[in-house]
Amino acid sequence: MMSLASYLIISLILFVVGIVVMIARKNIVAILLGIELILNAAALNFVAYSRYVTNNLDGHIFSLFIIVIAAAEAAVGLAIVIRFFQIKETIHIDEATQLRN
Amino acid sequence: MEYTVGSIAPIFLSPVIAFVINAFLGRKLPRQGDWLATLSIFISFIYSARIFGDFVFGNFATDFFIHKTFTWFDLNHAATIFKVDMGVYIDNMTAIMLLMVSGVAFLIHLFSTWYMDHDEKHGRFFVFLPLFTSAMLGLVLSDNLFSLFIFWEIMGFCSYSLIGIYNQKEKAGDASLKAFMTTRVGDVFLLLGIVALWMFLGSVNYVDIYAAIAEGKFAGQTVLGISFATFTALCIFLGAMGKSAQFPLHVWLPDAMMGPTPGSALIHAATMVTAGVWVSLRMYPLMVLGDITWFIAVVGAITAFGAATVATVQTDIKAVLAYSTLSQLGYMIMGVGVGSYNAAFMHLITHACFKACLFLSAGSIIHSVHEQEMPKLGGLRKYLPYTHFAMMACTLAIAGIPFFSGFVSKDRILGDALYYGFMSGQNPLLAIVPILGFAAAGLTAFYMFRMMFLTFYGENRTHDNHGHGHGHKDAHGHEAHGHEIHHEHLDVRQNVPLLILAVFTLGFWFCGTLTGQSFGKVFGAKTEWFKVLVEAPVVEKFVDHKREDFSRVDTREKTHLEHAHYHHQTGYAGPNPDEHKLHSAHTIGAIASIFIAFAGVFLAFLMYIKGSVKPWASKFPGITKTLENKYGFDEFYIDILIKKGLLGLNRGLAWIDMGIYDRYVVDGMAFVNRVLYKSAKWFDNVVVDAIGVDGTGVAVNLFNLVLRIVQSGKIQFYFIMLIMVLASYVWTLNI
Amino acid sequence: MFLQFLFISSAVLTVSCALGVLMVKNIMHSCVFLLGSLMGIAGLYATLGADFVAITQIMVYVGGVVILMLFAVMLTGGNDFVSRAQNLLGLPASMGNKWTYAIGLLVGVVFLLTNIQLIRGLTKALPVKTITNEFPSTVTQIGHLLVKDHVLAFEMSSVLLLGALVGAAIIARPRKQN
Amino acid sequence: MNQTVVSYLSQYEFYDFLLALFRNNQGVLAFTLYLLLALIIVGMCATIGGLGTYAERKISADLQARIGPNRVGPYGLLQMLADGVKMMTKEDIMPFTADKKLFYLAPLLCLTGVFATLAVLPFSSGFIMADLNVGIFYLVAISSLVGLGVFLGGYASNSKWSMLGGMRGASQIISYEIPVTISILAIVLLAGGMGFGTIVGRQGGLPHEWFMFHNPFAFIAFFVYSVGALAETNRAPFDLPEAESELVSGYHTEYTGMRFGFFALAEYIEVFVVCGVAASLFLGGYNVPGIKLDILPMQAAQFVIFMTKTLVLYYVVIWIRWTLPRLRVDQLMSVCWKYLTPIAIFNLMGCAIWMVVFNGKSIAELVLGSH
Amino acid sequence: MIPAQFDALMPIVIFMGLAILLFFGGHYLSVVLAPKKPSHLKSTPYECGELPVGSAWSMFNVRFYVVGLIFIIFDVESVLMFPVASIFRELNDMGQGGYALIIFLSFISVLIEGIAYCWKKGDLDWVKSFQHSHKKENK
Repeated sequence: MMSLASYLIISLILFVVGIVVMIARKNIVAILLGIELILNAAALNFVAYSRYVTNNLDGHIFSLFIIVIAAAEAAVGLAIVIRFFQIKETIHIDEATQLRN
Repeated sequence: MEYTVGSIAPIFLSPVIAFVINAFLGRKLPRQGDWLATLSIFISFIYSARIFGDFVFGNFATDFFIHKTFTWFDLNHAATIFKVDMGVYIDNMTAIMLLMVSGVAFLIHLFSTWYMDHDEKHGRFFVFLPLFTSAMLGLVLSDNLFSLFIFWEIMGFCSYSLIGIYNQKEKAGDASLKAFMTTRVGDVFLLLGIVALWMFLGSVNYVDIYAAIAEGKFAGQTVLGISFATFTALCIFLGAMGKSAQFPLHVWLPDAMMGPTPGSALIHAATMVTAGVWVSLRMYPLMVLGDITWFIAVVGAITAFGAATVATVQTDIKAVLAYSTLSQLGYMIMGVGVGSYNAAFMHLITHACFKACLFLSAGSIIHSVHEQEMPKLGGLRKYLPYTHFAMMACTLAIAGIPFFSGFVSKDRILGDALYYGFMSGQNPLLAIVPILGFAAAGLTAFYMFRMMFLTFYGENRTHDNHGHGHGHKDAHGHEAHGHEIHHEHLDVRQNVPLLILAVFTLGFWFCGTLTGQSFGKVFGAKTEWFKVLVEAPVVEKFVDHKREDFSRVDTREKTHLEHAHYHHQTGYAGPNPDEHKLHSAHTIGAIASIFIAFAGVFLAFLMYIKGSVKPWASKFPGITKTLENKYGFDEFYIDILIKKGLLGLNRGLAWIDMGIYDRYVVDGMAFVNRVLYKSAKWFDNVVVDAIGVDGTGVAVNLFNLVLRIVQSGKIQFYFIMLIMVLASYVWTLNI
Repeated sequence: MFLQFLFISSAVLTVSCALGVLMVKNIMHSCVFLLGSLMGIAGLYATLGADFVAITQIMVYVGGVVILMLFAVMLTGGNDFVSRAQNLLGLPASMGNKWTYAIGLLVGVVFLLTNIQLIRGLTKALPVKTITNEFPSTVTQIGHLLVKDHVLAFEMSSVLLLGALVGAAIIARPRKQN
Repeated sequence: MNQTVVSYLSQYEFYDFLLALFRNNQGVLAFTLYLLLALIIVGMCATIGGLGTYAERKISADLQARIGPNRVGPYGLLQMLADGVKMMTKEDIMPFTADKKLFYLAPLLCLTGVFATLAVLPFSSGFIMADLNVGIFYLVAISSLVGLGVFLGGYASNSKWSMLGGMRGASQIISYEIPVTISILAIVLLAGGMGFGTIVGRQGGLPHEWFMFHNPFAFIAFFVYSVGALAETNRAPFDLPEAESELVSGYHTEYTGMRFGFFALAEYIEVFVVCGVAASLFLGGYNVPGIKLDILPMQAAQFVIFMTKTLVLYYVVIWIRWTLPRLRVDQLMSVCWKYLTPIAIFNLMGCAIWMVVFNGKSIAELVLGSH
Repeated sequence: MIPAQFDALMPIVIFMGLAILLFFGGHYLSVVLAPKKPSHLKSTPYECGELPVGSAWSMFNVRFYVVGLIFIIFDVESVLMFPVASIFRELNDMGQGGYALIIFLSFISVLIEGIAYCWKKGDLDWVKSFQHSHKKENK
């Protein structure tokens, strides 16, 4: 039961759910949640491959850096959301159609 | 004499460290850290001298070399597809060059501490100067074209900064921009050549390129319809042309006078401009293989002659020197082209010494008199005796007077050129190369002595605001009022660098025998050290080359690659040179060049000291005008290339955009839209109404729904599109 | 046995919480569901023997990212802000509506099928490796990899984080009210 | 290699006997043993938590020259039981504006976060439920659930006091996690491993073998850790989130009865855990001074040593609470970011340099000569 | 007889399970034992006796976010430092201490740069407006 395929399926489900969250939600923070899910699905794939396919830990390192980058992404993304809210007083994604102001 | 990282790295690293410290802490150091920069160059000099000593006086075989590498980065574990090695490659030529660069740079630094004293840009100047020097040293040390290119670009940036150091002056800014942009043209080609070599060989190490040439890997390879070797050689030489300011990319160098004079000395004498010659020499086997030596020779000859003609009418002392630099660089390139490998490199070294000295002397004059227009100078011999002495020695050298260094090297190039043009059975049109070369030699003697006579002899005109343009004797009775000119005293920082450099203008340093043979032969001797040590790379010996790890002590046999016999080798492409003809060519060339040089000096003497011959400017106003306009290259570039060409292209594109695209495509779309709109209206009126109100409502709603979602221009929509494109990609390609 | 229990419970937690993120209408609850999902992924890492990555997941996400997201939600007015924008049907559409969900599901299904296609191709090509139930410690190996093979990425990540810190601080810094 | 308490017990013969009893079913036996020991630890910690409230009152009374609880049982010892009964029988009130699901969830998060840390606490060399390779790192990571619980508790109540307390609590806990983590990093660097077995095993029983006195930087790191840990557990003088003079009762203003009890329990157990970690990392942990034997009775001695150190620290925590005044909120933040964090970072650098320069030897080893 | 290595994770799960059990058990006890007399006034949020005005879920100051931001960056950096720190002694024993030290210190120095930047820019000041005006008065 615990095989590469099961991990891949779980990560695939996560990925698809992340995509649906990104598309269905209109709240920017919720879209960031979807991005986190997608990133985690990718990281899970790396670790699963690292155990089941390759013989080294490069997959672990990669998922470690994915986590690092996800944290940086969340920090900057949320900062942008907050700034956006201060300007527009909403965090509706459809308001974010202009590149300035 | 074992080389590890510790004995090589300080050459390059100590100026870098000085740069870093000066860049960040320079303002807080006493004297803004100029002593630190000077000291760092001195350290480089010490280490370079050690290497030089080992190579010249040591027990190395004459073709011994050190090649140490380390892996810079390796992005591929298994297949070494993207692996970049860095390393050092030291042979005799590198050793000589290192000593020259670090020595001259040290003297220039020392001089600069005097020259830039109390200057507002003092600190900044001493930030860039060591970086510049370190880049040149790194360029000389590097063993591959890639790291060479890196240092090449660092130098480009530094020269940009040094030329434009007085950034409040608009002209300085323009000049720096010009230097940067013009050299960029060449750099693009150099990078292109490097990338082409990389793609072809998988490495840009000198030794790998040599080995590839020896193994005949280039045979039969073509790119864009021309031979691959020709293509890469041409690209690399175009890069060298940009850096060494060869025709037609020479326009930046005269304008580079805007910077402080010691900076000019460093750029024009020791470092930057010689980088192009250096890479030509390093890639000489490739040039030969690519059969572009005739092109190199012609470019060099044209530059040498053209710059010399322009120099005869310049009035700015630094401009004269700048054009003379151009001319001498032309000689070097010409030397490379005519197969005079040894002499071209020798001219590089000798020129570095006397041109640095000339520039420093000019700096000394300018700093003492605060004037650089020659018509406003004159009679400075009494006030600046040391400067006069140094400058006269250098002028003698550059003019090609016997027993001076310039004669030794230039004569040899001219002799080879003579052979190349007339006797080697080449295309007869190439006879233009020696003709232009000899003409330029005469002009060199003329304009250099013109400069000397106008500056140091005759009446002192420094107080006279109305310079008379040409240096004949003006109104009598003007005793020198040079009360603002102080007699120079022997100052360690002002004069001693000049005098040290002046010592090295003597010819016997370069054509003597430092390797133990007889001391007497001054020229023509075949065993002189320079000829023994410097020779064109023999590519065959690099076929099974082994490199060493950077940190490992050099444990190879010191004499493992010994040539049984040295013969005078010109190494140009074609059949073996006829020794007899060559010798006679050299003899003729030596006699001719001595004669021409003295003729030039004599003419200058007649014009500017005796005054018996009026300067010919009034006689040939058209030619003078052309020369004063520098053949109109600047105007050509600005008016034709940039204004007409580039802006014209812009206008054409704009016309296409507005005239065709806007008119037909956009308006056409509007028209189509109108038609659609009308048809939709018709459809609405006729069909939809006929079908019924409810149906219309539903249909329009649905249509709107789809359309609005698709046309929202929202982030999520793009995301959906991304996913869809990905999916379609996967499905269509059926991965 | 225990491992399989852990795997199943983690997988169920992961998937159900991910679906929770998708389903609930409250952004705060979404965040908490995301927390559950991330904890489940940490459990999955643990079943894969990636102890360090698992703990890193907990440390960074639970301790950092989720709290940051909750902060951001609070800073943007909590859950019950009213969007000025209206969706197609004239309703406030902060957390999506059935149309967006329909589109999302459509895209999701397309992506799912695409990926199944991809995975099917990949799994055939992959070498089969025998799996032992041994779980050697990964920490020292990761340390060696970070210091030796991936040292550039290690150092660069610090620079990346510095950049993120500076950039985000500049963006989020309260502006002076004049 | 992760050592566990079961793998420790399996050296002894009675383990085989137990295994036979469980029909050689390793997993079930391990599960049972773990469950039993976990129940023991939880019971012990709950008792200590309960006794903590009692001790706090008694000590505070002592410090303030009062008598303190003395009605229920001898010396009021049964006061904690009375408190517990009272909590259970209090009415469970939830504000109607509250976010009900999160209101339920918040204490659970706190409780889970704290309980999960108990799994790696080294009571003795054998009696450590799971000596993970990533022990201390795991502990730091999982205890961040507490901060989340505090924040969600404050949020879910939908009361102004709670909200402020929750925000303050979360930002305080995450802020102070940085100096604490970096101080721990210094110890990890000295020990050469993250597992508690490694860290404690590298120290000795006598004070000069402790990491606290390993080098000057570690000495400072101990104090940085102590201050940060106090703040992380919301203890005085860093009890801003529940400052009764400002915020009524902070994030648990709206919590009553059993749910409040869980918050309180989690807090007291967390204080215990933090003290235990400090004892293990800096004060030699369970090492018995001067004796190194590997027999079963030794475990009891080690346990006693560990508990002694931990409880002394626990006493100090209570003592500090009644001695120092509470900080202002801006002082709180500047203490963390402007003092503790830079100090901790420089300590870490100092420790790294010390490691390289003195080849990992402690001061005592340098002075007394290497053993 | 040593059980499978992986059972080291079992205690963690057990402790978490115990926490959940205790939680629900406690709730159950409270449901059984506690009185249940709800009233509207009782379940209003406590505001010192006043009737609550508005929701507590209002916007908060950005400084909370800035603190969280700095925290998460430092958190991630310390995560990356943990494995390096734990093999530091090993590397030192292998004679690569200098190398490890350079790697480690250069990593930390970037960390210091981050905190220095935030300090300089005043992101670490909790009460900014007060301090800024204070400085201006001093000038």
